[in-house]
Amino acid sequence: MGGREATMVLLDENGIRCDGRKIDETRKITIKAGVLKNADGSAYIEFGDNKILVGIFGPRDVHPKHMSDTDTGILRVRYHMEPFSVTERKRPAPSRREIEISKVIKEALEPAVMLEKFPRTAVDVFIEVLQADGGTRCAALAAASVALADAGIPMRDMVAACASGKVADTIVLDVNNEEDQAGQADMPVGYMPNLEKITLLQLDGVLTPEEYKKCVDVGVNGCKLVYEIQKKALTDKYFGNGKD
Amino acid sequence: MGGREATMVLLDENGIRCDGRKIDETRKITIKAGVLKNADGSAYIEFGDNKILVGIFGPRDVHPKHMSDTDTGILRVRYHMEPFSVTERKRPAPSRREIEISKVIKEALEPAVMLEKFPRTAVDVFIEVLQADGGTRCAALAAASVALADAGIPMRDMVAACASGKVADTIVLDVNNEEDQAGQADMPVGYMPNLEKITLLQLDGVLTPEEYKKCVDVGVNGCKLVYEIQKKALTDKYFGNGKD
Amino acid sequence: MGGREATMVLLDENGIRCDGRKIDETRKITIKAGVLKNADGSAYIEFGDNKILVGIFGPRDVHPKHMSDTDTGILRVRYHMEPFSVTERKRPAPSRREIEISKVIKEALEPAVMLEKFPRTAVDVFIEVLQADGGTRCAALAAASVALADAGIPMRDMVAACASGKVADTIVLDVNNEEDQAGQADMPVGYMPNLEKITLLQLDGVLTPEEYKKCVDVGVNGCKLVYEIQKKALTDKYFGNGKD
Amino acid sequence: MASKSVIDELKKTQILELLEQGKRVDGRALDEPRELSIEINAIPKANGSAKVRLGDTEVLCGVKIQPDKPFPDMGDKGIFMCTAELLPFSHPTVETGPPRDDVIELARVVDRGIRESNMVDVSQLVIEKDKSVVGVFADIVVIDYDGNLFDACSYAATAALLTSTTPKWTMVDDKITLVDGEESPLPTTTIPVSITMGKIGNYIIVDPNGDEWDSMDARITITTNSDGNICALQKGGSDGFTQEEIVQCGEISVRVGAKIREKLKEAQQGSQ
Amino acid sequence: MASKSVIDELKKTQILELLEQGKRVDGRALDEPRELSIEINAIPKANGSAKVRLGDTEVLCGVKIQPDKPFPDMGDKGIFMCTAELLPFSHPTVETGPPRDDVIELARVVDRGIRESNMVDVSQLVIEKDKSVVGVFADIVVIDYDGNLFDACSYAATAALLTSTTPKWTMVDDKITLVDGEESPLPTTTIPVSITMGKIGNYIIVDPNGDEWDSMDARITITTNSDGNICALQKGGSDGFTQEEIVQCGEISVRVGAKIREKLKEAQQGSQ
Amino acid sequence: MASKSVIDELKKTQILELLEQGKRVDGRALDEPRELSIEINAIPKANGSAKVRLGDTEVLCGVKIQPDKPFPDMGDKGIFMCTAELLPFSHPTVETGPPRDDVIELARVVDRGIRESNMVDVSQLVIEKDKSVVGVFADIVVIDYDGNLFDACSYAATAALLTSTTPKWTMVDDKITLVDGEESPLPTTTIPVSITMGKIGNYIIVDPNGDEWDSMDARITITTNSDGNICALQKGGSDGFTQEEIVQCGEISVRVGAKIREKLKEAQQGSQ
Repeated sequence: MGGREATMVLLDENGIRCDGRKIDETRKITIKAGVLKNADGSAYIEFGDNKILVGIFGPRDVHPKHMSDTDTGILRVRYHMEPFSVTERKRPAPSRREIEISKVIKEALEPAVMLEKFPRTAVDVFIEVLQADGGTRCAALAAASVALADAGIPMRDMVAACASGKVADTIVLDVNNEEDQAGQADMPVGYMPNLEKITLLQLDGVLTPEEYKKCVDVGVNGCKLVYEIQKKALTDKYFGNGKD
Repeated sequence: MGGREATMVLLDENGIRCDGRKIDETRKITIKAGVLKNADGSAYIEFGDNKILVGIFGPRDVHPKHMSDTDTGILRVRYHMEPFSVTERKRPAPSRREIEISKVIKEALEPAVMLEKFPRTAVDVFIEVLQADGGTRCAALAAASVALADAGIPMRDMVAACASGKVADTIVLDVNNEEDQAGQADMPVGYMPNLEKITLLQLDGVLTPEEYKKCVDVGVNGCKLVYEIQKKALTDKYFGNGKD
Repeated sequence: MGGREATMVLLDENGIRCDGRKIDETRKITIKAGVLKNADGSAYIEFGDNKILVGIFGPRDVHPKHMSDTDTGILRVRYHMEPFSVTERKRPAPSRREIEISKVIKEALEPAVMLEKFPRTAVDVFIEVLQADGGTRCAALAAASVALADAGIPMRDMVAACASGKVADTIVLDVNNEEDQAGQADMPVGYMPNLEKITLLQLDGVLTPEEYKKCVDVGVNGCKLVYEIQKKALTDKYFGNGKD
Repeated sequence: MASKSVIDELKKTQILELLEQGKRVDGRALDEPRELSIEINAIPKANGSAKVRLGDTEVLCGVKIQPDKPFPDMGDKGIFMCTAELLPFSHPTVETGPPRDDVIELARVVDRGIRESNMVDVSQLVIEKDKSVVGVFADIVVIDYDGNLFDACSYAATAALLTSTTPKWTMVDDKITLVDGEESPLPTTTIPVSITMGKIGNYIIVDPNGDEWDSMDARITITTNSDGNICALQKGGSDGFTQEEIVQCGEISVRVGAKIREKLKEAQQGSQ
Repeated sequence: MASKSVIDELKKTQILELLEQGKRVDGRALDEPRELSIEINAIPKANGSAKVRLGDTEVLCGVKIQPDKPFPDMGDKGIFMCTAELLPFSHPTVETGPPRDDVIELARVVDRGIRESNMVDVSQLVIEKDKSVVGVFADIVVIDYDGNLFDACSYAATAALLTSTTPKWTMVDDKITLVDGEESPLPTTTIPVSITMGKIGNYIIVDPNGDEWDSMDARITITTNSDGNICALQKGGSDGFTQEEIVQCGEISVRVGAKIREKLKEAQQGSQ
Repeated sequence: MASKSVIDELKKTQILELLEQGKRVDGRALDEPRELSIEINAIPKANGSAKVRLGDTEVLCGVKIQPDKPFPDMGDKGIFMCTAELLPFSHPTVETGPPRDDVIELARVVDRGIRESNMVDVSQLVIEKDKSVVGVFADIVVIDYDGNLFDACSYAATAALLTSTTPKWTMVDDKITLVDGEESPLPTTTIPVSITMGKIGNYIIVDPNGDEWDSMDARITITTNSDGNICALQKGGSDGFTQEEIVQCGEISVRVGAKIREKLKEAQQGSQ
């Protein structure tokens, strides 16, 4: 059904990528905080063609009780894709991929959340991918941080996120879907700019040790760009200009 | 495999239907109360070629406890078809159709049962379709009412049930399997004759507003016929003529 | 994919079987006790080409509590095959066959274990078939007995196990995989030599009443041979020669 | 959606008292649905999509159209299927895991309303008879819950289907092959509109909001087609209706449904 | 079926005391099964069916026969499968949901008793070798429980199979096609009969009823074929048998099985 | 693997105090993995197998190679899949039932490390394009747990694949047919090696054992290929790494990975 474009130029002689970006440029990113009525906190992100909604409930009681921790709060994360979010319709049951990404995002958020402030309770982070376009986990993580802040959950820092990667033998920022399919490496990075800690890091694809170092650096710099957009989303909501 | 009879006459020039019935006539219905040994109450119905067994347990304790209600009893209904009850062998796992019908029958019975008389407990209604022939939900509902009465559950009224429908541009009573497949509309009706309340109503197929009104009326009248047979089943058991 | 050898001679004119054994001879059997570090008791058996590991935990608490018995301990057995243990890769989910064998082995072990000595608790027997070669349930049962003894669970006797069967119209001991496929009957036997009780017995295939009697007798005698190897495994571990 | 609490009881008392004065909690007339807004093409990568707000209830439907195998003995018809799911952030009581019976009923009622109207012309969705057909999957997710999911989901699916485009496939060398650039609107024949009514005491109200939903004794969902005929119905809830109420509800569904249908047509035209 | 209670213990004591006097609670001889009644064709729309009462245990088996794909490497054989389920009204302790291990064992023992006897001649159930075969599905449901489901289910399945008719299918243009009006009896080769015996103390009793079932130390089910040979066996329960008891049980199963087989033959002939 | 208890806290304190003196609980250097032993062909009936001990962690991988259908749009490639399961006797806390998220992560990280290195040359595993390909299934079971399953499982799978032989199949009359006696080594292109590092306080340690695993703040698994390049990475755990630490971990994985790769080569050669 269809078939991949065989002759796509991923990077032209002027250093311009297949979607017109420069190598150190992210796709267009917009984040909006407080978009849901029933959730305790929420955020909506458009990251390129990714469209992702995050809703937060909590801190709230844990059922069954023995799943709670008397010393600390717990974070529960569900990353889930809608059936219509991908090219081939996805079956509704959670896939192993979704279960793994849920865990990776949970562990990326935990260093940022002051879980010790709400023992015996849970904070639920529900991530719904409405439309996917490569790099969903980074977009989801960035939105989840904003949603947690919107819910008033005490945090040490926000986790920003952006992928770097290798395309046409070049290290680039924010790999899109075409680049991910046809490219050489994809490295999602989650980063807390104030605490200077990488809390999410994965890699698929081959990098030399030098490229690896560069790739981490490019990713971290991308996170810093995303961080500004995250902060703006919260500012817009709480001290906002009233525009919608 | 096989194929539907293309040239079946659903209604002939004398107003006689494909199985010989008149338009306001039900199929042959027999109900017997108290047919199971271990259940607290039971009933067996033959409604045309439908053969359905219903067994009741309760009021009894609810496990886990938090599923019970301190103010009222709860009704739990399971509608289930045997693998051999339909033309193509049915897989044993409950289908979404069976789950929906279970809920619809539960809500059709609830107005009749004095649930407030047995708080914290549950009454279980187990419906097993041994042979299906169109209109199983009405037959099941009628039998379930008799089985509840047989179990001594306090009731405001019995729920009678019968479908009406549209076949060959005519509103008829008690649509059979062939009429359901080839006909124009099917409307299952559940009705409490003493309380004059419709507690089950569904419709598949297209009706004009006038036909709709007529169809409801025909269905309610059918329910009144079925009600007499339900009462007879209980009379036969409790004040019976001793014949089996 | 392949196909069965049509012309295999199961028993030659000298009474020698397809794998060189005599009719009353078992395959090579070695058992080693105490092979796992984390389990409370364990055993490894090679029974022909069967390779099976058994690990024991317990007596230990039961969750949820209502599954425990205030009067006696309970035995829980899981028989499970690895995906790579059989010719065609097995899917990981437990099959109905594995669930039945788990139950049969549990009931074969129960008469040997002094469950009344540890009320409210459970002993878990985890059986893992690493490589299967016909007769896995007997090999598993023999290994499980040794593992229970290794775990220090108080026992009345050990259960020995060996299959008998009918091959080329002859009753033979310890049916192997080829004989099971092409043979006429397979009768797994579990037996406690000291208490003289048969605790596992199954039969697939046709036997005359006389053959049946003989088959039970051959199986029981095989169990007595296996029993010696089981005892040796425990002696080797606890009073052993230090060789591995 | 929730078990009855003391607050629920108080709410119900208040709702009933207002109804006795001919009023509803949010000021609507008894037969007046909440404001409906429809955003077409919310998910551009899907073959069709619509985000619908009905008061504070918000749902999203995405339509995927792709080759599929026909059902046995249905080799001359494409496949239409509609699902519904409550996203876990749509209400604090929603649980992840297998759908409860109320969500299964929701999905089946929405599916049936569209299916029984014959809205999607599945006879036009055959690639090769008996071998390969086109499948149309309308998957609905509930984003925010404030009562009456039946209608919100139904409108979202209908709007998404009305504005869907279907690719063209043919068989080339026994292989399903996409014909590039030959998209066409999904073939539809009518616009089904469901109207859900609640019964509280002896009052029938259209489009119950969340508080009204929790206070209802019974409910009924009636779907009408573009001809003003009734094509599907589902009664629910733990009480019954009189025969007169049932007839009355039928009339309401035709009348109010016609207004909603105009909004759906507007949305369809706005998207072209 | 249940964990032991004080009442269970008292029942067991009473049963044992009676056995010591050579008696059973319901007056039967130790090797005497309960009354067996067989109603053929209880489900006329199935290809075969039988309702069986064994004392107060009641089960129903319906047989469906339909085209299916052969198992890999078994392209020259039809499919036979037997399932068993306890309907939730058959006993207060039955739970809905996935089958427990005792129900799985029940189904597999009944299936194996029939399968190992080669009762159903699957070699005659091929439509086109390697492509399409006939599947025979004997699904058993337990309606009322009073002990010994193994035999009641086995008799119901056997009776249903003995009286089943199979349609004829052929391949026309690579499509499985029903040949109208060419039904024939399901091809069978023998009549397997299972006899289940319980061990209480040192006594072996045939066909334990519900109270006896709860009091048994161990049980054994032995299936014989029409030649009087033994074709399947399953020991169960938390105690063992002596070798002599095992031999004795074999003899009982041949002798009592022959009587049951006559009843099955009667039922078969009565249905023709 | 376990929730934190008082004993866990004491253990962590002790481990940290030792690390401050440059020592580990079992005397290893910080960048020193535990002793690795590899037993090739532990399951002779499989197409390849290896039992691996890494300290007291013991795992077993069996490889099955058999015909399969290709994935859609991947008709020119064979299938490679790797699974992992914790056997219930490997640790008292392991539960039977569906795998928890940590086991799913384990299996996916091991699979990805091998897959992203392109170790198995799936382009050589085609029987007939678009119709039938060869599937390679590396199933790993954990026998005894003492920390760092990522590396133990990865080494077991790699060793089993390196020593696997694949049968040859061809299509004869549209049927997949085994060509007898034509086995060949599984085509591989590189030897991926994963190195898992834990972070405790500010210390990075290679191959954490069970006690260290329970005390870690975060972990990272980096896989390198035979060229010394990095081909897969997974960060885990409830804390973060500095950028410098990430770079340092990359260097360690290349350096220590090279040593492990030599051991895998030895095992491969020893098996020939």
